[in-house]
Amino acid sequence: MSDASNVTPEVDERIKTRSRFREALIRPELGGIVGTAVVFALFLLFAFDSGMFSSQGVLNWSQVSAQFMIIAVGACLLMIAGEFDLSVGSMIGFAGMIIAIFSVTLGWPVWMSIILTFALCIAIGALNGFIVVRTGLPSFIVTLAFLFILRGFTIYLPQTIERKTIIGGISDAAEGDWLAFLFGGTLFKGLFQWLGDQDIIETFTRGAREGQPVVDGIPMLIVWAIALVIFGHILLTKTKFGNWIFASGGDAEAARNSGVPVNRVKVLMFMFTAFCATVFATCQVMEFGSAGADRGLLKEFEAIIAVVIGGALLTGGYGSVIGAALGALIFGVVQQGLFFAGVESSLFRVFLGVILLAAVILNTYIRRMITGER
Amino acid sequence: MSDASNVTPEVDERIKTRSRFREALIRPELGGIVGTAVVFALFLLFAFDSGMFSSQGVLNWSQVSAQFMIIAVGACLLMIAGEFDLSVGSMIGFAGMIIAIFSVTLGWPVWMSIILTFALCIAIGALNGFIVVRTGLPSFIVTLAFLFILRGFTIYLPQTIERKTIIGGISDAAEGDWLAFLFGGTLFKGLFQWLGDQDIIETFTRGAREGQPVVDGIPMLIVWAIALVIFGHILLTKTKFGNWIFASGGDAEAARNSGVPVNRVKVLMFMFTAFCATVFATCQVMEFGSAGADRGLLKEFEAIIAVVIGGALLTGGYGSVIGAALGALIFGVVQQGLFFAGVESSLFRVFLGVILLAAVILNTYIRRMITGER
Amino acid sequence: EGEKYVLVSHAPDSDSWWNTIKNGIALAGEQMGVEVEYRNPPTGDIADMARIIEQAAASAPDGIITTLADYDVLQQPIKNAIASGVDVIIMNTGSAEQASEVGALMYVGQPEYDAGKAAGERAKKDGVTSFLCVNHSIQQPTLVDRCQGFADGLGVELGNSMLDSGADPAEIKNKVQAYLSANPDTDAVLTLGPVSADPTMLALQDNGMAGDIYFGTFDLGEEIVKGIKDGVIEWGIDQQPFLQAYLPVVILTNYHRYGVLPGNNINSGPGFVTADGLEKIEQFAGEYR
Amino acid sequence: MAEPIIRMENIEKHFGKVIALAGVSVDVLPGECHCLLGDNGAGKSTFIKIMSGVYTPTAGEIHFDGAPMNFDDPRDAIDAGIATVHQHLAMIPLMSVSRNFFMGNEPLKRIGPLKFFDHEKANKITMDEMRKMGISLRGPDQAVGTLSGGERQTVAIARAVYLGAKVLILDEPTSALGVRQTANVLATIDKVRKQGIAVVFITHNVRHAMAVGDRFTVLNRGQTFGTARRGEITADELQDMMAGGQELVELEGSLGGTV
Amino acid sequence: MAEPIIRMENIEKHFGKVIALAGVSVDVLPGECHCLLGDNGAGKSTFIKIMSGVYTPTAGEIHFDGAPMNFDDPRDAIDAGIATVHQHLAMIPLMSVSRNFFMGNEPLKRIGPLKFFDHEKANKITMDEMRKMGISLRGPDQAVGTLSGGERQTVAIARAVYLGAKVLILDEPTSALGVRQTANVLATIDKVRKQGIAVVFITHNVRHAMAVGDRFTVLNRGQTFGTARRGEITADELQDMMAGGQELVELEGSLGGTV
Ligand SMILES: Nc1ncnc2c1ncn2[C@@H]1O[C@H](COP(=O)(O)OP(=O)(O)OP(=O)(O)O)[C@@H](O)[C@H]1O
Ligand SMILES: Nc1ncnc2c1ncn2[C@@H]1O[C@H](COP(=O)(O)OP(=O)(O)OP(=O)(O)O)[C@@H](O)[C@H]1O
Ligand SMILES: [Mg+2]
Ligand SMILES: [Mg+2]
Repeated sequence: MSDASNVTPEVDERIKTRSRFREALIRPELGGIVGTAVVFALFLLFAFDSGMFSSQGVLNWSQVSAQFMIIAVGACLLMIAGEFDLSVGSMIGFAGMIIAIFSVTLGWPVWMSIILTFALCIAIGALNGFIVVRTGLPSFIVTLAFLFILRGFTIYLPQTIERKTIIGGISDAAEGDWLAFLFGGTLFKGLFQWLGDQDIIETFTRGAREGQPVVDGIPMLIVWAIALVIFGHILLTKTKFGNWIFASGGDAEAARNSGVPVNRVKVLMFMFTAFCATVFATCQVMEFGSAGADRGLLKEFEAIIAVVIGGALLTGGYGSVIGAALGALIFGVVQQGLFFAGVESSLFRVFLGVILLAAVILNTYIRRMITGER
Repeated sequence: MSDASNVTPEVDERIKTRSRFREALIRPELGGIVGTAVVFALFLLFAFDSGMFSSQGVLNWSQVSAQFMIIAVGACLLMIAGEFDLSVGSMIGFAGMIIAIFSVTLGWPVWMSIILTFALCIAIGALNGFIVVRTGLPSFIVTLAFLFILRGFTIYLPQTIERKTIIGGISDAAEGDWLAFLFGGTLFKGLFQWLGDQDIIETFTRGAREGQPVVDGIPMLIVWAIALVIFGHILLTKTKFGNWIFASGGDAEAARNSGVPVNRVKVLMFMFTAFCATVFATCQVMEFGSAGADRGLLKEFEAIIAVVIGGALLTGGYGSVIGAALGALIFGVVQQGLFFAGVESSLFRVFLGVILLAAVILNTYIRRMITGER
Repeated sequence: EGEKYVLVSHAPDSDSWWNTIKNGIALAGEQMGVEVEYRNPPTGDIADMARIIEQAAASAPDGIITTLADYDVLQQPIKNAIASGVDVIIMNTGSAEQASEVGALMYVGQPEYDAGKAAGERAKKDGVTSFLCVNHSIQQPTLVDRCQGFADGLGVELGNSMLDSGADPAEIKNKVQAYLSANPDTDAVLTLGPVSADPTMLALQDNGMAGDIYFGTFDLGEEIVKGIKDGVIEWGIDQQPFLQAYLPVVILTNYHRYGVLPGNNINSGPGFVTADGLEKIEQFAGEYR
Repeated sequence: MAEPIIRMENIEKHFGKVIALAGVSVDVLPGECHCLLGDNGAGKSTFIKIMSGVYTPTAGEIHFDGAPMNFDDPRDAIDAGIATVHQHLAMIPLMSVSRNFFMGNEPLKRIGPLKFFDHEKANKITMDEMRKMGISLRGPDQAVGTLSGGERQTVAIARAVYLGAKVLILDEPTSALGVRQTANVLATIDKVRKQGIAVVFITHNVRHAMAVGDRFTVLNRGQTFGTARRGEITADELQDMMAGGQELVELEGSLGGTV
Repeated sequence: MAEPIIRMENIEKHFGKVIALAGVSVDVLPGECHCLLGDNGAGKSTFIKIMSGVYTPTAGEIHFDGAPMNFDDPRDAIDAGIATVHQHLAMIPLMSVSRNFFMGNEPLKRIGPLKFFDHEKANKITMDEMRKMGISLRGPDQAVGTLSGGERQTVAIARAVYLGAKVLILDEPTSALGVRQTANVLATIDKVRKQGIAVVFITHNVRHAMAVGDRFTVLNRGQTFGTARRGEITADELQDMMAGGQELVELEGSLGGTV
């Protein structure tokens, strides 16, 4: 190949130079990073003394963001694999209700209820995926059907079995259960008590809990969120399977021809999304002690929004888990921050829409740069 | 080209025969036609004596179906043009609220309020479309943003202006208004009175309206639905613009290269969808006399479901207005029919999901036949 | 024997409070030997509810029991139903005047605005001057009425005191916390049902205000009853949904069988449930209470 | 010599950081087949997309029929009489052949004050034209997606020819075609040219170019090596120019000079 | 003569109502370049897709290395040592070149009990292999979407070659390529063949086939006209067979026999 050397120098003659700096900028997370910076800057400016950045305030928006993160990780990987799942919200309601029915109505041990619920929900996720890959239908439609079906059962089941649509009393049942702690517990209580004693973090000044630290530990919810983000990020960028996820979403046919087991990848991602939704539901049920038929409404959109703000491409094949996590963080901070800043609460939706729009336009611009302005 | 004749006979040697009957079957509406037949058969069987097929019962599901049809026509044309609009539901709430604010709060004449609302909503539709065609973002995201923005304003505006989320008293304001009649009136009152007098249709047996027919005419809602379906069908199948709609949705790039003004087509379809949503809202407001912030929730999905049941392809370029109208009819009949049949109302969603899934699988099968099993 | 009654509500089907209503009509149906059905618009869209009333009328039941969540929207369908020979009782939302205006037999329920106002007046007596109203379904006019009534009862502007919290418990909890830490001088919290009350209670427990801040709520539920017992919640306004569902069925049945009808409307609420005498309530909260 | 129907002067086109065309001048005469040759990425497709109004040039002038022209939209070019068959087909698989055939140029019939798409006429013409090209359809409403690649290519060419253009641009029409289909396309070019229509024909295949070309322009890395008339240049010279002016001695040697 | 590495016997494939292959037998020897020729829609792509496990045949048998084989999935074929470059590229535009290069065959490195994608190794190999093919990338993480068609084609071929197949299948690799790129691909085929790898090469261009082919199989309408060895057949005969056995006298005449 002696002409190889001839080609090399000429290739660049037709390419205008592009600065190193600009090169460094173009990564899928960029939109998320910029967004996060802007959002924090704004709230530091306008809501600094509202308590938003006290230890309690931080915990507050961290928890909301962590919730979004848990479902965003699943939605992100699924979206990169070229599909999406509108049944996430209904799945959250359904999973919570099933745990409640198993543990309260049927009186099974909580750990068993949780494990069975995970098995059931992941199986439903697999069914979703199976229908999508076998019929070739768009996942929008298939999962829309499951949005209705699961929500229907979430209302119907407790109504027929228990004559109510909120089942409470799970806290009592979960008392001392090892698996329940994994979802509803709080870590590092000692450390936080010590921090409170040392006046490093605030303590209650009145009421029953006077002297205790305002923030008494890290809720497992946040631990799950961080663990899932790390897991998702490593899976996506550092493993063979991650490459398959990109490939399946980028061009399923091409991936299949190159030996990527596309159907398996997609079904697994649907299962993972269901897993994330179930984690969300279990944390919620364990924290609040009750399951309601209205849980999880609109969560599917919120997950998709977080993922898209985080730079993923709705059509698949492109995105990043870190980006999605930042999207979730932005989402959570904005939502809570508006309350801290005292903005009329019904305007929250308007802000959400505007931020979404701004974020995707920014992301598109970045992506065009990466793929060469096509 | 003397070899033309040589080619002709041979082409078919590799094609297995396909019956005339099967040929006749493969049209986009087929799923809708089969579905409608099945649905009516089932309800005639199981709910015949429930009053579902009395004049009042027929009017009931006709009105519900007509509502779905109005938004389905818009969603159908837009979907065929390759986009979709998740802000339809919020647009319905928004449009109604704006009419109420103009006519009740500001006291403007109703006809003026209606016209201005139409102008405003169509402009928002155009903005939606403009953002989509200019940024190349998926319409899912752009219209999702507007779903939140419009719903936010629908709650915020009356809340700040009138301190409630529902504005009534429009009926009084609309009394005698010519344009209000076009949306909230009833046609053929004389005919129906005569039919009632002849005992062909039921009449009220007591109260202030004793002797009057239970169904006193055709509501303008139904007239609008039929008119829009006919308009949409002719536009799509019989005009040059219809060909452009198909082309824009089938492959925007190819269409553009062939001289189809794709951007214009798409923006116009967004405007038409907004128009349909506003018709829906105006009919509703004029019939019921009040606008509420909860109006139109989830209607975007219902429109999309009707269109998809009616055989359109979610990815654009394929579908039929008649199919969408049949989808809306199925939807309306099933929804109301389940009530007539006395099915537990929380199971409605389960049915809806199952029907949706069954319908799309049937439609996919049909479409594969049309496009040669690819 | 075997009369058929339909109850139409305005609640989205995930609203858990309406459960008691379902149980109420079911029990009454069983006891009276009549057929009862519960129907509601899936998303809580009141325009859809109008269609359901029309549908119910078309299916020719003996009576319809319905709420008057939006008078403008619902009056015509109700009038038509009555004209076609169906007897109607208004329950829950609406008022006695509106009920007689549409031609209903009677009204059983608790006028929302008045209930809110009564609560506000009570809170004012207890020294409350500012409050937070946690609205978990801001689209529903009846919920706004409660907040508005409370504000008027207190004699303050509603303004930003009404929080559009959404129905997700974690969001409600965190939004309440955010609001309270941004507005630390808030005296009282008002929640509008179990959906918002349960997470709000947790929020207060978490930020140490439980038992310290004045906390009232509408409607009962398991957790609410527990909260009243624990002293976290001052009072719950019990409008006794069971009666709103049970009584109309019984009244209609007896009316149709024997032609008897009470001469007056029935106010099922507002009754303030406090820490005294909670036993029965505890047992049946969420089911019949 | 006739006046050129299109004269493109010093056309430049930049895509973001990529300079696709760096000043190319070409003119096209009526009734000639003008071959555009060049390496991958030389800018051929970009050049003809400017001609057909898909892109606006970054710099440069276009003269059409003597007058300066500025196509903002493919529609403008089509209206002016420039029909293009793009490299990546301009066919819509889910639409019927006849709808595709008339896409953007629908025949109309009046009914009262309104104008409707004249399906009958469209169907008839489509069937006729396709038959002339040697393709027999199951029916005019057969979806394009059911045709083979070669058949689709033929529909696209038949459409461009039928729509009565003054200039017909074909971007690598033969690259995916079999021998017989290629012969068919070349014969069509020949026929069209004889009707006085100017044809711009892009190909990588020197033999195809030599078979029908009257003039040959070679592009290289966004610039032109100039235009040669038929007979002024041999196939081998053309081959060398297309490869970027380097002599492929080494490769040719090992492969027996048959590329 | 060596044992065939692949023997396909009486392969049939039906798609719904279309009979794409009606019983085709072909064998491929190690170290040979076996050219598969034929008209559009003759069934070439379908045939090699069966070879590479994309489709399962409706009827017929496949023997690989002497043993009967049944590929259910492209993975099986790849694992057995069959690398394929499909007609419609198997590249994913949004992914980087190096991710594409190793798609489905990712190099792994162990960290503790876990295995991770070895990006460093992947990047290094990709850069090296691409350099060998005469393409210099901006970096291994450049997205494939930013490459020209010819460059992408080259990546696909380099990948197939690198992955150390026993059989390399190329479906019309040269159709969209310029002269120089074509020469490059043909030279690569030549080189690969000499390493003892069997190459199946599909093309419409007789000259390309004659340049590297050892044996030639012509498909026509889902059937085979048989296989000829190099030297047993002339380019013209091949040309006629590819056109479906009809002599294109008429066309040839008007175009000067240059197709
Ligand atoms: N929309 C675009 N954005 C960015 N770069 C582009 C775009 N279109 C073309 N290019 C670049 O411009 C150059 C010329 O492309 P063009 O398609 O005109 O080449 P070509 O001569 O038609 O090649 P081929 O023979 O492969 O079709 C290439 O480097 C290509 O990558
Ligand atoms: N998935 C499919 N479904 C239906 N028909 C198909 C499918 N794939 C191929 N065909 C048909 O099978 C026949 C053979 O197609 P194939 O792609 O194998 O031809 P080819 O020889 O590769 O042609 P070309 O030279 O144009 O690439 C064609 O008639 C084609 O339309
Ligand atoms: Mg090109
Ligand atoms: Mg092929």
